[in-house]
Amino acid sequence: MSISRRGVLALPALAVLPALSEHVMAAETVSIGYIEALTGNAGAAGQSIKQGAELAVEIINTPHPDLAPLTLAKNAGLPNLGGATVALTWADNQGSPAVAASDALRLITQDHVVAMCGAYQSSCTLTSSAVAERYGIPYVAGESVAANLTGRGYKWFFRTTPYGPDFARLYLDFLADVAKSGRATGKIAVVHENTDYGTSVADSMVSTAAARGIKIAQRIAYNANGTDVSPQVLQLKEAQPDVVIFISYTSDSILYIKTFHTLGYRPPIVIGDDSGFSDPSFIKTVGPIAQGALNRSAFVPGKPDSITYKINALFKKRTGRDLDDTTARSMQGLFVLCDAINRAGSTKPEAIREALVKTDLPPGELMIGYEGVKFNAQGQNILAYSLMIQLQGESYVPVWPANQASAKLELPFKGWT
Amino acid sequence: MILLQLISDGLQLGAVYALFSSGLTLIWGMMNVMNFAHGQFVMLAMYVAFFCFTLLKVGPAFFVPLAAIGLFGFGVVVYLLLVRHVMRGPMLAQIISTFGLALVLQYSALWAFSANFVSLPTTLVGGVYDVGGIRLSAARLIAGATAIALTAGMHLLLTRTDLGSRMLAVSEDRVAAALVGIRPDPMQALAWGLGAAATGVAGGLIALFFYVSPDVGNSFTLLAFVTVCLGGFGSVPGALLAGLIIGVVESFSAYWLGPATKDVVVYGLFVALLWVRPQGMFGRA
Amino acid sequence: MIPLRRAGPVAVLVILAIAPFLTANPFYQRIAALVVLAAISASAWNVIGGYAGQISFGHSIYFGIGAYASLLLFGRFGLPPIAGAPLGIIASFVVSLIIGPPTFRLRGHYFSMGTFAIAALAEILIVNWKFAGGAIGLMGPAMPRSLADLLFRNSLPYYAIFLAVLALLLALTHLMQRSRMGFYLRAIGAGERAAESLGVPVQRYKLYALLISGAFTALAGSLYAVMIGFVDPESGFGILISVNMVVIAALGGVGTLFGPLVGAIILVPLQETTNALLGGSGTGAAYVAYGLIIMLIARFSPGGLAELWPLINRHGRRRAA
Amino acid sequence: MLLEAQGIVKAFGSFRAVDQANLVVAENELIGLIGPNGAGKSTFFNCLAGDTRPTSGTIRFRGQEITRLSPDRHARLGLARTFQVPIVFAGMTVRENVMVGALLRHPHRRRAADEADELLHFTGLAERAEMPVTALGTPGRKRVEIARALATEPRLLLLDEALAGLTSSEVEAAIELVERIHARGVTLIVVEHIMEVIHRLTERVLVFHQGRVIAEGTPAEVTADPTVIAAYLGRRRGRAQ
Repeated sequence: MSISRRGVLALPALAVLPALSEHVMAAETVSIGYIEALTGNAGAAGQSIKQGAELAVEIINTPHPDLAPLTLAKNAGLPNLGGATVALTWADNQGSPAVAASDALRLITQDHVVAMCGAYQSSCTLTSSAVAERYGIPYVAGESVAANLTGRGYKWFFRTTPYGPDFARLYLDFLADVAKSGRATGKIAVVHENTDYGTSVADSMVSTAAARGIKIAQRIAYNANGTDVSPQVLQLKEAQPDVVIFISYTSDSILYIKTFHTLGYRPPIVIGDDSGFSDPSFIKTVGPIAQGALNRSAFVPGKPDSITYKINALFKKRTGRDLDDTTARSMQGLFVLCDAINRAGSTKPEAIREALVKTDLPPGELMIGYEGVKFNAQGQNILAYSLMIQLQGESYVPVWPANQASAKLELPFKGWT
Repeated sequence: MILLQLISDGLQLGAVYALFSSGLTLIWGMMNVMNFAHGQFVMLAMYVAFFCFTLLKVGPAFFVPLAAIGLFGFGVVVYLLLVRHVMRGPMLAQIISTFGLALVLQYSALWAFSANFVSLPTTLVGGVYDVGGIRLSAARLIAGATAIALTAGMHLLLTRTDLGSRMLAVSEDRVAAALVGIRPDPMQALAWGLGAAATGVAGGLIALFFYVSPDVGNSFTLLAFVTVCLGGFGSVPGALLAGLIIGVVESFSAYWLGPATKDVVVYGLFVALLWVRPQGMFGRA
Repeated sequence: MIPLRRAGPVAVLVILAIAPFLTANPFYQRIAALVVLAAISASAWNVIGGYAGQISFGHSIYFGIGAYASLLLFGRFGLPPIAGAPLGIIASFVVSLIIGPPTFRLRGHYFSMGTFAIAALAEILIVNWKFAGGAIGLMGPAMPRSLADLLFRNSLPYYAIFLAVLALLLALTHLMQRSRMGFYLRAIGAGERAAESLGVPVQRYKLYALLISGAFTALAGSLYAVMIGFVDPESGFGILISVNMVVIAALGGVGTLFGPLVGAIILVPLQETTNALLGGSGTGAAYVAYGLIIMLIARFSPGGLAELWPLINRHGRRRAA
Repeated sequence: MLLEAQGIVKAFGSFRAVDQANLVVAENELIGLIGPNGAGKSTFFNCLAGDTRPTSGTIRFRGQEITRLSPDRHARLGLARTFQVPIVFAGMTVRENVMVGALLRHPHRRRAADEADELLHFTGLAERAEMPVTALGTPGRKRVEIARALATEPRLLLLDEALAGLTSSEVEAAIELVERIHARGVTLIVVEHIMEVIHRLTERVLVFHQGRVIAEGTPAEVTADPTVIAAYLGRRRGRAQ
């Protein structure tokens, strides 16, 4: 079970490239590669994920009996590997699929990681997991949601997060429930950025709705990171939809809310599909004028003595802000991977893969609101789940479904006062 | 009603483009240097505004001039340390050196300020006016008015003052200018300084209604290049008009054709205009 | 007998041919393959951008066409991606014939901006073209079905293929440089009006240059798609693709035979190393280091690195004489 | 007739830079075009070279209409030119500059190099053949332009102020060069400011003023013409000499 062979790696054929090291390896270390968007458009999200993952590693490597039911929290390190500690090696995908593939190769062949996590943008996850597949290294995607990631027939790819169709179902269930209270929800507008994330989630939304006999009234695609969104807002204002669903990155989410404010338009129900709406910067910059905005999240801090609450507190101590959904989903992915390595009792990729296939975690052992973790043949977690949260004051609170809600759903969208 | 609102939004947006491009016109048009780091200059000015507000609790009346002064100094330094040396080389040397500068600035900002988006409170300037059903944002109005004032000021400087004619003389022909006793280096340093100062004003004002992040410049940069080119290099009023046209065109095409295709119209129009007038609207042939 | 002035380039080619085989490290081998790939597209750009002096910012359009041709043929008809290369080259000819004549009327920065705008249009069209995968892009084969899929775990086969293409391109460029066309292109780059007055059919020669340049850029795009197995509008048609070609060529030295290769040998490992060493910190230090280095090179050697290497430079001059 | 230009008009908007200019050139002539700055002689010259298309009028060269042909077609037909401000091909040597011209008739590099060498010798640049062209000063560059133009083997050569900005000894050498070119059997049209040069070189002169040809004849005739003196020479002599 030799874990690090970094010492023998120094084959200085191209002396320009010294060996790369983020951590000095201890005797017993399990090396996991983590590819994230640390710079570029999604840099803020990637940085947050990095902070979250480092917290997760701390929880795994040091005893946290207070978080007891959570996988691997109680003891120091991975018990089945004699208390071996987990070490992460980070790589920046720079938002480029080609760079992500290079990263994966480097992590596998230089850093000899035994498994990988990543890689935020679905395009980057796609190319980096293809490299992992060729090398036979398990890959757990904790946050990428494009539908085409699963279904490639890969053996080594697993996704813990819910994806497009799950979200679409969530929104439609939620809206159907809201409709029971007499509020109109039939006219739905979907506004999405037009790269892979926005397009694939919007496609899922349209097809899932169609399957239920609901027609999406308005679908507006726009270029991400634009300079102005007034025309889109005017289109909405003209059409007067009952519900507006935004599938947007941070910068555009901020602009939409600012433009609502400028143009004095308040759609009755505003739903943000995570991502931009979940970025801590979103609340900081436009929170006061986005009151009542709905969002999906699989993570809610909950009551003060819950695991989630404590994890959130730990995160807040490190970073000064609340744990957001994307970061939490990514952390959960890492926990699932480490749990599998522990159950495998080995760092052999094949053993880890087999353990991942057999994964069956109950909700109690998770740090996130999934109904469990269990992979289907494509490697998709079939128990992934989210709930609806709403921006009330300075933070999001769970409002639906009722059994998990900690605050009352407030409609219509208030925006600003 | 919608029509008027679209025009008004388009003009406000166009004024922002013109504002954003004003410094670029000066530097690009007068010195024939394609400054790829222009967007990063604006980003720096936006951070100046943000930090002035959060740390010193001062408003735009203070931070806009400060950003202009700061950027002026920065522009001069960049000229002296970098641009002066690459200007004499081929056009490509300017391109790659300012491209390198852009990377350094953007990612130094990332390191210093983190990737998080920040913004000034929406209440800082005025709020929103409702004029006969047309919604106007005070911050954008100020930005628009300043863009026009800045354009007029620069135009007057270049065409009506001795300093301006010296700067133009250097831009036309360094050697000839030197022969008649104008020292080219201080003039060009000054042009860079002024270009950067205009950028500083722009950044300070745009920060009033736009988020601030290390890569915020990139959203505007490509359009700024198109704006300057469409107006004709070196034509300050040309850039203003081009900015307004692009703003209105974007606004209308985004509304009628959909936001994802608005750039098709803008770039298509640009290509078509170059086809008809290969030197831009106001460019010297 | 090999004259001394030929020794340099020959040595470069010999070193290139064997370099990656000296290391068993897959990551270094991959970098070597990426170096050659970047050298192909930068050298292709060099034909129109360097020799003919037409600074195109629209070459991503060719790169994207090549990459999409490969993966479309795979995605729609199940052909091996490399089969798309000839299709990409044919499409590049069509594009050159369409965009060449109108843009060639533009001079200097206007040409650069015009080509940039056309490439930006192409990217938007691809984003909205469902058949070509739209915003989501196209995937290559997940697993190799046969050798023809050219899907290897190891980068050495890619390296060998890329090197063969590069050698072909450089040989063609070398021939061109010695011929009337080479003289005419350099004359066009240095002074279009004067070239015209000497009987150079300027527009026609620019078009020839664009046809060659575009075809090899498209080929580079196809090879990229074969190796990476994925392309989306951004990684195929994005403005950065063009900028990278320009920066690599300019850094090595435009209008010289080996300049773009030198640029790629320096820049690609630099990008990869800075990202490997500093990227994980997530502070953007990788870009700062990268930006500083290219800034310094431009500052102290504005004509590109080739001008620091008299052997290559003199070689280029004498050759042409 | 080698060249016939009839009723040439070039208008920019309502401004007529050239207004109804006519010119007939026979084989082996050496003709001067003079006139104050902005008189239209350069525009007329550019019309002849194909750089500018006249608004109306026709130009025939060796019996063929060339009014709307591109500059490179002009060169191929045997009509070459130089520029007022020399445009040399930076990045090339002196010889390579001349080779660009020679390649028009001799597509093979070696042949073109031989031709270039002959012309470098003829123009007195032989010793500087290997130098980068940018190392040359203005007089040298003007010679490179002449050598380059001659390399296209023209029947008619248009020289645009080939002597402007030269010192008096350089002018002397340049006049001698022009005479030798003429002796090779090349017909020449020269635009010139310096009357002395016109007097020494040319047999026939056209005087431009405000876009029109106001006088035509031998140098002695036109300098005696009162309209010419009024329009141009009086003013110019007073200032420039």
